[in-house]
Amino acid sequence: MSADQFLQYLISGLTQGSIYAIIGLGFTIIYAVTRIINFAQGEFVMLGGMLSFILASAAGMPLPAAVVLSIVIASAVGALMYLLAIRTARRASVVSLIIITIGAAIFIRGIVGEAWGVDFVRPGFFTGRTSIEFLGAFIHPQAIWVIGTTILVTIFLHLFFSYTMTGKALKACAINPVAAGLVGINAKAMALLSFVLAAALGGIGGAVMAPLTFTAYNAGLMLGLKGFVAASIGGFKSQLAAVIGGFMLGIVESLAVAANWGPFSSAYKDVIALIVLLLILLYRSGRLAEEERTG
Amino acid sequence: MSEPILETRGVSKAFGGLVAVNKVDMAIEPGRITAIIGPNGAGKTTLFNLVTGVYAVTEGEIHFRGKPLRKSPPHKRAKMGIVRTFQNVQLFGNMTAMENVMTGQHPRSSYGFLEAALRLPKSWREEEDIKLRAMKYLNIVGLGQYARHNALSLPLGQQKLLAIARALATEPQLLLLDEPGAGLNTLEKRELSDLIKRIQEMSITVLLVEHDMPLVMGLAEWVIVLDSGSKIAEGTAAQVQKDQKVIAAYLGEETD
Amino acid sequence: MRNYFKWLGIITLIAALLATGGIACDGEEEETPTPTEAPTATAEPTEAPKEAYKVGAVFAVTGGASNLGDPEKKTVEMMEEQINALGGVNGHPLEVIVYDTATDETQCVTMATRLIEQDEVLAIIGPTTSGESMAIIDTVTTAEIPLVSCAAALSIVSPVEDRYWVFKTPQTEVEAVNEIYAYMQEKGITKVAIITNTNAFGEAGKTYLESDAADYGITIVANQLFNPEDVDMTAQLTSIKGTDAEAVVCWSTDKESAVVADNMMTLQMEIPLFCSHGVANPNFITQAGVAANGVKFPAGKLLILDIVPDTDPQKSILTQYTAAYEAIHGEGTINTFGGHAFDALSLVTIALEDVEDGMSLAEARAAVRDSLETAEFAGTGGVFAMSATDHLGMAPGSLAMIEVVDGEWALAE
Amino acid sequence: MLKRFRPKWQHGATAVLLTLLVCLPFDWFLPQYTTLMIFIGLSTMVTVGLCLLMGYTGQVSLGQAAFYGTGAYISAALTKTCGFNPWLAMLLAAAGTGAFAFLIGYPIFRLKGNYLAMATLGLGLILYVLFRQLGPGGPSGTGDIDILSIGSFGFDTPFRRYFLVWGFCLVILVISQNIVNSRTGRALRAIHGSEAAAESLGINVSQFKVKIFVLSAIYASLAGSLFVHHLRFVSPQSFDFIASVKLVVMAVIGGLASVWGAIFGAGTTRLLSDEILLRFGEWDVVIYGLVLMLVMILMPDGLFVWLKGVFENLRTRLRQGKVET
Repeated sequence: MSADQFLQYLISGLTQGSIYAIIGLGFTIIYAVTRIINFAQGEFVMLGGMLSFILASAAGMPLPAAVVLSIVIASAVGALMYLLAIRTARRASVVSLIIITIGAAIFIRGIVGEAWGVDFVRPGFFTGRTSIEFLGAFIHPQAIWVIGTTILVTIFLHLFFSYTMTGKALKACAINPVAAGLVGINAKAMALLSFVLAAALGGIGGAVMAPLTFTAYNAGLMLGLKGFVAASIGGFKSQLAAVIGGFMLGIVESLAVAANWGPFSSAYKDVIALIVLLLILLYRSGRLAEEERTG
Repeated sequence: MSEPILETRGVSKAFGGLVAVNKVDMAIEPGRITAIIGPNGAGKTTLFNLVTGVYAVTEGEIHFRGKPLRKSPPHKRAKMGIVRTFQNVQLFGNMTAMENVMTGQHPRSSYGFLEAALRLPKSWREEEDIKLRAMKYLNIVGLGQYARHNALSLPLGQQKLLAIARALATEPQLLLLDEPGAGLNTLEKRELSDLIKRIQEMSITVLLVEHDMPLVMGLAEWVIVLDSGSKIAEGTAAQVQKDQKVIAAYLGEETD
Repeated sequence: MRNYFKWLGIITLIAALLATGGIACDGEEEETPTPTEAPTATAEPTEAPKEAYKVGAVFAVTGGASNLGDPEKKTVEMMEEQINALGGVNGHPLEVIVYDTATDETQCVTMATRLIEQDEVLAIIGPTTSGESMAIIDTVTTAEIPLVSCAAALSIVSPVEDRYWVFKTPQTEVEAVNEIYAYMQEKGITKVAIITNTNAFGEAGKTYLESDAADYGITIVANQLFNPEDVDMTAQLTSIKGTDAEAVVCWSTDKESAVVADNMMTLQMEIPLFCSHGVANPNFITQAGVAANGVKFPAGKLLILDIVPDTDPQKSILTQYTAAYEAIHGEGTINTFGGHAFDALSLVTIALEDVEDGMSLAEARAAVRDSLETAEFAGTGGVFAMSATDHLGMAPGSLAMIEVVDGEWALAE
Repeated sequence: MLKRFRPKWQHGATAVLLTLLVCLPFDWFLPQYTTLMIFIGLSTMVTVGLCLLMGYTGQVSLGQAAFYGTGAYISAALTKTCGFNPWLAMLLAAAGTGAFAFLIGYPIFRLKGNYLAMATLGLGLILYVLFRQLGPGGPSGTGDIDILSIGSFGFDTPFRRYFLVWGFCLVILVISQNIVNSRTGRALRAIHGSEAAAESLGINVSQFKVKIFVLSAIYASLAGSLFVHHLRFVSPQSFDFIASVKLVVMAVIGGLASVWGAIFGAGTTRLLSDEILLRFGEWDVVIYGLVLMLVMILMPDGLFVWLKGVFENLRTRLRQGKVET
């Protein structure tokens, strides 16, 4: 494998990775605050892509406006989902909450399919189509947008969680809801915020990646699963962990393709990623057990 | 003095940096009610967790009836005859009072998946005994009439009694009670201490952690005092009450 | 507040259930003849096809292959109206019962059984995908009801002795592959890289791409895979780029193919891209945009209607169908998948003419099958001449190599 | 048998339901629902396992369809490619699946709650890919699988298979009911109630978790084997993530902590997706999602338990009415 070829694999890994990462981020934020695994996260991503296409092409908006508006709508959907489906579900177990989010996913998917058809679509590129050469490897201008956005979003979230009052409040809820409640943080408001934030993230991700990856009413499921794996690799712990998880996943997949031998081929790239996930989970479980004993 | 039923030799437990239990030596006389007291954070419950195998000791040895316990997990120790109750009762909310106690019979019955699945004679024969014994222990703690009530529907006092019945159902030799008196009113406390005396008459050794001094002084024939992880005194209730170190420890607690 | 929410919800739920129940009941009413009549129908034959001729359809209206199943559904609904407007078949109105398989084999079998046992249809058209078709072959064979599949795989109708009741209308991947390889041979391409989807469609293509290459003096120098819904194939294409392949063949439906085309553009790969007939959908061009230019693929003549000579036997039917379909669903919505359904239902309608009043359900089904086996018909997909040895019976030259030139279909020269 | 409060009406109801179950496939009753009922039976077999695992022991599994799949695929492979006797194949499949569950059980049950959910989900996805890549017929699956038969009597019609499947299903239900009301069942519920307390009472928690996991896997495997010999076709799609989710939905709708709820859960869910929603044409998916959410929001303990509650209330109300008059 030549150097520039390797670089190409790496870029491809990073591109996919940042897609998974930005979806994984959504999972992590909601989980941190509410302990809910939101299987509708992928649908937010789908919404971001579909809406920006519909608004730009059908409604004839200028692309930037369409993107912004689609993000806003996605966040609104997130808010509605929390208010109508999650908050009303009192004394629901982990499992029923998971099922509720799955129900929401199916619902959103169905509506979009009915409203705008089942064909796959692609919103316009942000900055042209001519791919950029970099040390003998090539990169899609939109891919730079995707990677860039992921990095920016991560930095933003970091600043938000460590320097703003609201961010700290969210963090507090994540660490210890009871204590947070005692110091007068409104847990419900925080949960709502986490859903809005996650949905917005999904929307952003969707809007930015759709020109690169195409999208369709049913694109959310697979993206959601990948993002979920990314978040799981990150342990649903911190935003950074989720992002690293995403990049790991992307690069593992791309290297599996590069190796392209027996089990290490493109057909098994998901398996490899998932085995990595299982190993990480088990390793962590050992540590968790220790923490319990020592804590 | 007969051979101790439980003996800890230089037992220590460190969580990362902080030492919760520090080189504790204690010998529990069989058939005697022993109490472990001490200010908050003295390491009483940690010591319980070491004895029952929830935590692994960092240092030292625990001997039960002369044999070292080593790393055997809680469920093995329960089979050997070391059983405990919990500070926060920990009843099975998804069962009736009766079923809770029947669950206690687990180590004293043996039929497994297959017998259960196919209803082999062994299963229902054992079930009969289990029910009889469970009822017996429910009556001992005086909850016979609540057999069919959901465990958590009972008031706290009765929940604590039920927890003890459940522990008794395992037919232990050493019963560890973690703050049995906490949250009980004076009447309930009297019932409790009567019950504990009756348990002693069943030739079961009782080891309890308790904050309520009157209760301890009324019950315990031997008192061990822990402070910040180390044993600072032991003796009869009267003796420890006079002990300067003990008074200091408790005063220290009050001042801060 | 809590109660308010709770009751609001409960009321909505009850309403929903009532609605479903209500509609379910209506449904039952429609069907009450079916169960009650079932025994008598077989007992005294004269009862059987008095009222409408029922034809069943199972399409992947939702799920993975929905972009194929959707136009199929639209097509048969359109045809049902047209045929009944013209007085139906043998004076009997035609009733087409369409069920959604959600692109799931199990669901497909359930629906097929439902059509056979509950709705008592005379023939079934669909399913959309090869996997689903394979799944119900056994069902229709044991039930002795003719099936006209709208899926590609050759194995659906061969070996013909095991497929007595099964027919199909789309060109097989074998023909598609041969079309591509023949074209390559002509152009002197000898080294190709293949990149295929891991789903049933891609797998079938892969099989024949591998087995038939040698016949055309072609060697496969790279053999890559990707999963359905994968969003980026640059890694696979990078591996391909590292080889001395002279062309890439991608076997998948339109979305992933578009990604491949786009990724190849990103990697500035100059070698030509050949796709399966699965991309034969105008949406492919509109969405893949510039990346689609130069993509070559075999497809029925439906897409290149205006360049089909008037002498072509299919010309008239192609024009009719296109006109009718686009009249309802808009310009440029025409695609070959709807065409497959069109051919399937047309064949069945022809066959239904041989059903005589007084036949029992079983006899009627047998009659339809027998006449399907001798049916001749110039359809949108090709000119069909069914026979006992060939349940596709498609005359050669049904496919044409098409190239995308500046966002338009054109015959690849 | 545990002294459980069993009102008479329950016995009556059971009798009626059984009669209906037996009569259903006959021409003079509801033959058109035979196939649907076969699938309900198969789903029930898997769901019961999930109820034992999730409802009684409190351990989540989002990958149960994978065991359904291993059963199906081992049966398919052994009978089709190796020409085994279907019954033997079914046995080997169950054994193999059980052994597999046992091996992965110990490591995986070191995880709890959401982490366990993640791990089981991952496991399911992995097996799905393996079915697709290594299974006979690859992604398109394989057909023409032998039917089950006893001597010359073949289960070649839906009518016969109906009784085969429900025979299996009822046996599994009874077995599970026995387990629930036994020493083992109490141990399982104890684990759900409080692992610490269970452990302190001499219950080997991790061992019991694995045991029940294995049992649920064997149930799923048996169902899978019956599934292939019914459809005579197997393809990976039937065992993907969605399939696992559907199973969990069935279990939860059935109210988890009740073995008989499993039939109800499987039944209503199947009925909803295969019968009622069809009336809604294209909107079926949307409504499915909606109903799913509403049920979970309003009845966290599942539809079955909810209805039971309503029913009991009504009866007590009526009683009081009588007393007053």
